[in-house]
Amino acid sequence: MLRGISLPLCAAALGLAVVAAPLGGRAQADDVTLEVWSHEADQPAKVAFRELAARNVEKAHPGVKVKITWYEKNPMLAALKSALPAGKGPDAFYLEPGFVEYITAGYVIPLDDLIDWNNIEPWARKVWIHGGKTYGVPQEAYTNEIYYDKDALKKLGIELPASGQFTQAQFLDVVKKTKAAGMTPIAQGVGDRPFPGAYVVGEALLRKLGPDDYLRLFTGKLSFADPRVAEVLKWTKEVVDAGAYPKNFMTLKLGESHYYFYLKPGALMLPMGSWYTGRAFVPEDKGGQPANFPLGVMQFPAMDGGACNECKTSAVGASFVINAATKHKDLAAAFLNAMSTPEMGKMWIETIYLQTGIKADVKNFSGPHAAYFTELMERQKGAKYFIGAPQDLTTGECKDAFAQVLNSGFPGGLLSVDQAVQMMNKSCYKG
Amino acid sequence: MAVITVERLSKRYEGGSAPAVKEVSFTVADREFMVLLGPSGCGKSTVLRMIAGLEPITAGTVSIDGRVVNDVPAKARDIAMVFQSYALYPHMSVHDNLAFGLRRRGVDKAEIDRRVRAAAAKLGLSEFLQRKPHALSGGQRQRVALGRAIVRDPKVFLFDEPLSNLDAALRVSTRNELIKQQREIGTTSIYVTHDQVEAMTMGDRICIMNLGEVVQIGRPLEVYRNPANTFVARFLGNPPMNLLKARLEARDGRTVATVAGVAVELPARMTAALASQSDRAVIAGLRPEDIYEVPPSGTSATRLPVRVVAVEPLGAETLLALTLEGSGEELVARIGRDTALRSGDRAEVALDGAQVHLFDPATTRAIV
Amino acid sequence: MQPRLAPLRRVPLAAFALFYTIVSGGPFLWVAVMSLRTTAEIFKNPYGPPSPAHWEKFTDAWDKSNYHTYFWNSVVVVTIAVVLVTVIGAMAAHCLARYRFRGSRLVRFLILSGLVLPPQLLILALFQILLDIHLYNTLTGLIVVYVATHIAMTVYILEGFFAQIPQDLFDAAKMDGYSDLEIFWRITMPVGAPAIFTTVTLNFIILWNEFLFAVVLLTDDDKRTLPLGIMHFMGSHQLDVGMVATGLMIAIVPVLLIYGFFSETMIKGMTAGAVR
Amino acid sequence: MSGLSRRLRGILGNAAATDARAASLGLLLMFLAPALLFYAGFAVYPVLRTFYNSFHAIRPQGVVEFVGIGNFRSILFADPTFWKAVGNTALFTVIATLVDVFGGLLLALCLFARAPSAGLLRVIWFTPVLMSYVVVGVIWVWIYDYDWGLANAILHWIGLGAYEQSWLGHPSTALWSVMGAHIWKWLGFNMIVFLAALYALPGEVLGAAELDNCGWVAKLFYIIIPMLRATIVNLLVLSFIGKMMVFDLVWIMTGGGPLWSTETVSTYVYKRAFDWNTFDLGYPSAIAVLWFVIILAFIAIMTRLLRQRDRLEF
Repeated sequence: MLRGISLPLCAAALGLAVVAAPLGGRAQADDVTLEVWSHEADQPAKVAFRELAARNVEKAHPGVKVKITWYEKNPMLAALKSALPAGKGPDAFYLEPGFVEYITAGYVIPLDDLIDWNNIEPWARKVWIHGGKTYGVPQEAYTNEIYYDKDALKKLGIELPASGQFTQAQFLDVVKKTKAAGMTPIAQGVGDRPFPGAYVVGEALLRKLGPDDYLRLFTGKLSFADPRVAEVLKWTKEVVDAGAYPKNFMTLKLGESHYYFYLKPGALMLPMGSWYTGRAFVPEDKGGQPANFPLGVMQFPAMDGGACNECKTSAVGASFVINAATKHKDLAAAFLNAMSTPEMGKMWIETIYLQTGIKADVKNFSGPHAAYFTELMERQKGAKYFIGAPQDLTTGECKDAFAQVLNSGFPGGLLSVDQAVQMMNKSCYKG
Repeated sequence: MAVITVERLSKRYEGGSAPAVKEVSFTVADREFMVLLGPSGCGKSTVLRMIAGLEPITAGTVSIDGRVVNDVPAKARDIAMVFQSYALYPHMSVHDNLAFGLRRRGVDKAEIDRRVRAAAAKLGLSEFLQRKPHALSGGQRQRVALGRAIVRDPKVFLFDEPLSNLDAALRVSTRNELIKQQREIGTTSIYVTHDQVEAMTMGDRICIMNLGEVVQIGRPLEVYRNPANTFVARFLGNPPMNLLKARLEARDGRTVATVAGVAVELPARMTAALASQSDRAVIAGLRPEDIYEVPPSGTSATRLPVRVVAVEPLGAETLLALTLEGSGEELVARIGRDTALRSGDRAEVALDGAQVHLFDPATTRAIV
Repeated sequence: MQPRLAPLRRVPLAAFALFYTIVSGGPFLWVAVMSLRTTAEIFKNPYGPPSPAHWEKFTDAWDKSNYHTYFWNSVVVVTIAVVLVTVIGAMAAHCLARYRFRGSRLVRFLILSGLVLPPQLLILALFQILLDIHLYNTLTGLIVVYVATHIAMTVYILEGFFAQIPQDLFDAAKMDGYSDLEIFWRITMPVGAPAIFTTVTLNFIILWNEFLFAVVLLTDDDKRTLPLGIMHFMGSHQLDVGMVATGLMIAIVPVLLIYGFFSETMIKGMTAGAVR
Repeated sequence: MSGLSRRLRGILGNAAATDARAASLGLLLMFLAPALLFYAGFAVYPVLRTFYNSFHAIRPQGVVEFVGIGNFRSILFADPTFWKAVGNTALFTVIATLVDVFGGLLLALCLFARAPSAGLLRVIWFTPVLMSYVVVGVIWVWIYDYDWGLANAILHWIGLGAYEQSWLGHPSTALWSVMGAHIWKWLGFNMIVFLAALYALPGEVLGAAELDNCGWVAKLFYIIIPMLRATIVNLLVLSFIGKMMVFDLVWIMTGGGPLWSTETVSTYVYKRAFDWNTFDLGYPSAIAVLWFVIILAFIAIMTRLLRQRDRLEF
């Protein structure tokens, strides 16, 4: 009889064992593990930066282990979206200011009393203030720039004005000349991101409209049918029709567009946030930019009759927040603080070559990319910043329309100006 | 050593209008070989399965050695069964097939092996012990199925048409083999078949069933000679018994049967019993072999005028399809191989009144 | 009787056969070659031969690119799920094929209706349910979902086969003293082995390749199954084409190996649901 | 109740104890319970919950709000993306199903007509069926790659360089390109099924047709296809269902872009559920429910229509 019963028993036992195993695996008595999820797994300098902060926390708090799980952005967001509603997820995690829904949903907690805000630039903190409370610790700051190949520009016989900024007509001319020389003018692709395709048109709109109307445009208060918007779109359309973007614009991924720009097949320009270097400055055999690449930085072109041609987008990128469901609030705050000391700010700039929201006093740049960073700082002189990017300003249907129309369909040459205006207005304009 | 008694055994399937088995009763004596014979659907297999414990019993009892076993599960009745499809375990070797029933019963390992080898030797399977059933011929499989029953050394053997999947030649030899084995072992056996030859040759007794009921039980020749009704009369024998319309008439103070206008003399034992029943319709049964072209000497032959419809020479004998001149009824005769009759001939055939069977047209039962 | 063609017409037939062989096999061959070349080599000439052949890419992918984790996760999930769904499905199929009982038609209908349930209808709710019972983002949760969603097909195939096993065999077993459970374990399972094997191969292939449930129900890198692992590499910033190709081969090779040995069974398994 | 009591009598009483095909409730449960538990818990319950979800808006922190048919009304009357997805899915389903089934028949006939080394070809042609959507998707993304993909390379080699393009990057080609990859994966499947059906055809009939002086084409249209009707119908329905739910390959190859040109109902459901940052599962559930109902209706209509004709024919 025993033999007969053993089968279903086995099956049941197996099933139970399977069900039970993951539940029982994680028990620890005294040791506390702080779970952190972070994007930017493929940027070694940032990995080193955050891991160092983690080790520092561990040193200061014996018995504590800080475990950072490194993700790609989309999988991480997917994981967060499912874990947080269940009251699960990491104690602290990477987030960008655009993801307001995490705040409105109450998934992250106010940090006003937990963080040493003296270490943080006020303009960066402001991005994370909603309803009088601060929800995130800004870490990365960036500006939108056009990177370009200095040698190639020279070869075309074109000189960049001292201001670093072409006029809109000059820019169109540069595009045409580059194309005529058989080179792709602008390396850009929207295969895996909802924003790079809109760099040119977005920055142009900002300069033409000025910060206030620009904000109104992307918050549904200004129509895309506004004549100034139409003018910008018309100019952009000319740039697009001149063959500015690669043929595989639609499917080219962000990383591939970098590679496209500096290596194969090569392009004159790459409009990108200044976080570009986070990935470009890795060793060449890891896919990074060649050591001798003549990297230059230029401003987005000035618009005719632009309300604010000295304007540029600055945004806070990588930031960290604390899960409302955490059981280790103070430890998580300690980790966030450990990443925000002036020393860490200095390390950020010196190893990542990127702006930061951490107050850092860096006067003398050294290292292999010092020249680049000096040039980047040069381009910030006299600039008037608009904080926030369209993909962060828009929500829901309008966000989807932005990604599909201004980011991809329009620069991809699939839509006329009228169509773009109509589609954007339908999804965004509430006036 | 066992006696099986079946008493008023009935089976009614859920949703079925008529019972599949109606109050069947019989007793199988110790060491007896009982054959359940009947056309398909007559309920004989159901009776067998109820005895085996594979089918719930609606009413009545099955007893083994006087003990009612209705509530005893199949495995505890100490019965072995040989199935029509043999039901060999296809994933086990011959050896394991034979050994399995014993292992289940906790028989000692050495003893199992001894018994398996003995049975295999007896059935000529020794060299196939390691083969799987699919690598055996039909006859070999049949023997394995038999062997599986034998090794168990049960109180009772049940056979459910075990030969019907074999071809004709093999069937005859296997039949003989089976009889030999059963006689040697002497286990009480019940054997279900629809084949009258098997029934006649194998059974100590035959139990004939029709429409869920027992029609007649008796020794084979007894049943053959004295069929209890027209069903048995036609079911046993090949070609079947000829059934002709007849009348009983009183003639010269004796009762005769007139068939197609011809008076047939009946034997004395009959006339005595029928004395009071003259002038009524009956059915006269006449086996084909009791019709002669030339009557054997020393018998009182009656002659019937007939027309020959067809002649079927079978070699050893010849079958004649005939129509009676008087009534147009058809009948079949089995005569010697040297007949000169041809299709279309008119002739007279002879019959012996002593061989005539009489049945009641209303009840189909035998008269006398 | 098989149709024969005149020799003249055989030429276009052979040409077409060759053409489709290239179409169906070519892409695979291309990836196989790429799996032995570095990304740099591939970008230099996407269609070059694998010389030198970088076999070390497989060990690299295995060790450094986490493919061993993905591979073993797939092995664990698929093996346990296939074993469970086979045993559980076989028990149900045996019961439906063997016993007469009130409501058996209802039970059969209920289970077999799972054949037409689209995964899209389940996935959102499964996500919520696994969160509720804390099986979200666990291999256990994925296994449970795999078992539940593949029972219908398993029962469907097995019941059809089990029903053909002659009743005599079960009667014989009963007289030999088998209990009902033993009859299942000792008769139905071994005798039904061909059908079991068919469902095992079918379920193995389907689950080894499964993407939708996995992508929704798993998030951690160290819990990814192979298809998710490959997608992860496709999504990463610096697209390492050579390494992805190696990963593809790691995912394909087990299937191809089994296919090489059991191509007939696998073909039968994959088409089992369609041939009625 | 009477059923239960009868069943209980069955367990306790002697009647059932000896019936080879009867079983006690306990025994039945032992055999069926595991399957039913798994099935009920992780297939039936999710379906019910999806239906429940579809009538609710699910907000962050577990707030569930009843909205009646609000979701359905929005989907049907105020969601152009949904209708775009429906159009794409319908096109995909019809074209890919037809090509799959009749292409598969063509391949099967090819082997049936004794193409050289048919046995080997059969195995090779079936191989794509075994590959996962991820593998197929990645391979075909590369084939369609603008810079180094096989598609453009071949065009270039045969002198049609002018037609080189970003296959997955343009709305006019993206859906067709994905369809091509999908068909590539499934052709072999249909072929195998047809081949089995072809070999099961009674040889006498084909022989008789030959005696009736039927050419190959005539034989195909007058004998083979009519006799394969049941198989064709089966495969059409099967393929149809599969394509109505197409997700994996589209998601892997294009994610629904560019400009919603490859958005299918399934990818839209996924997007609304997990990519839209709304945390609302109610609306996408409503789409899934709506689509399921439509699929069921189509299956019912298809089988009804095709069965009707059967009755007329025989």
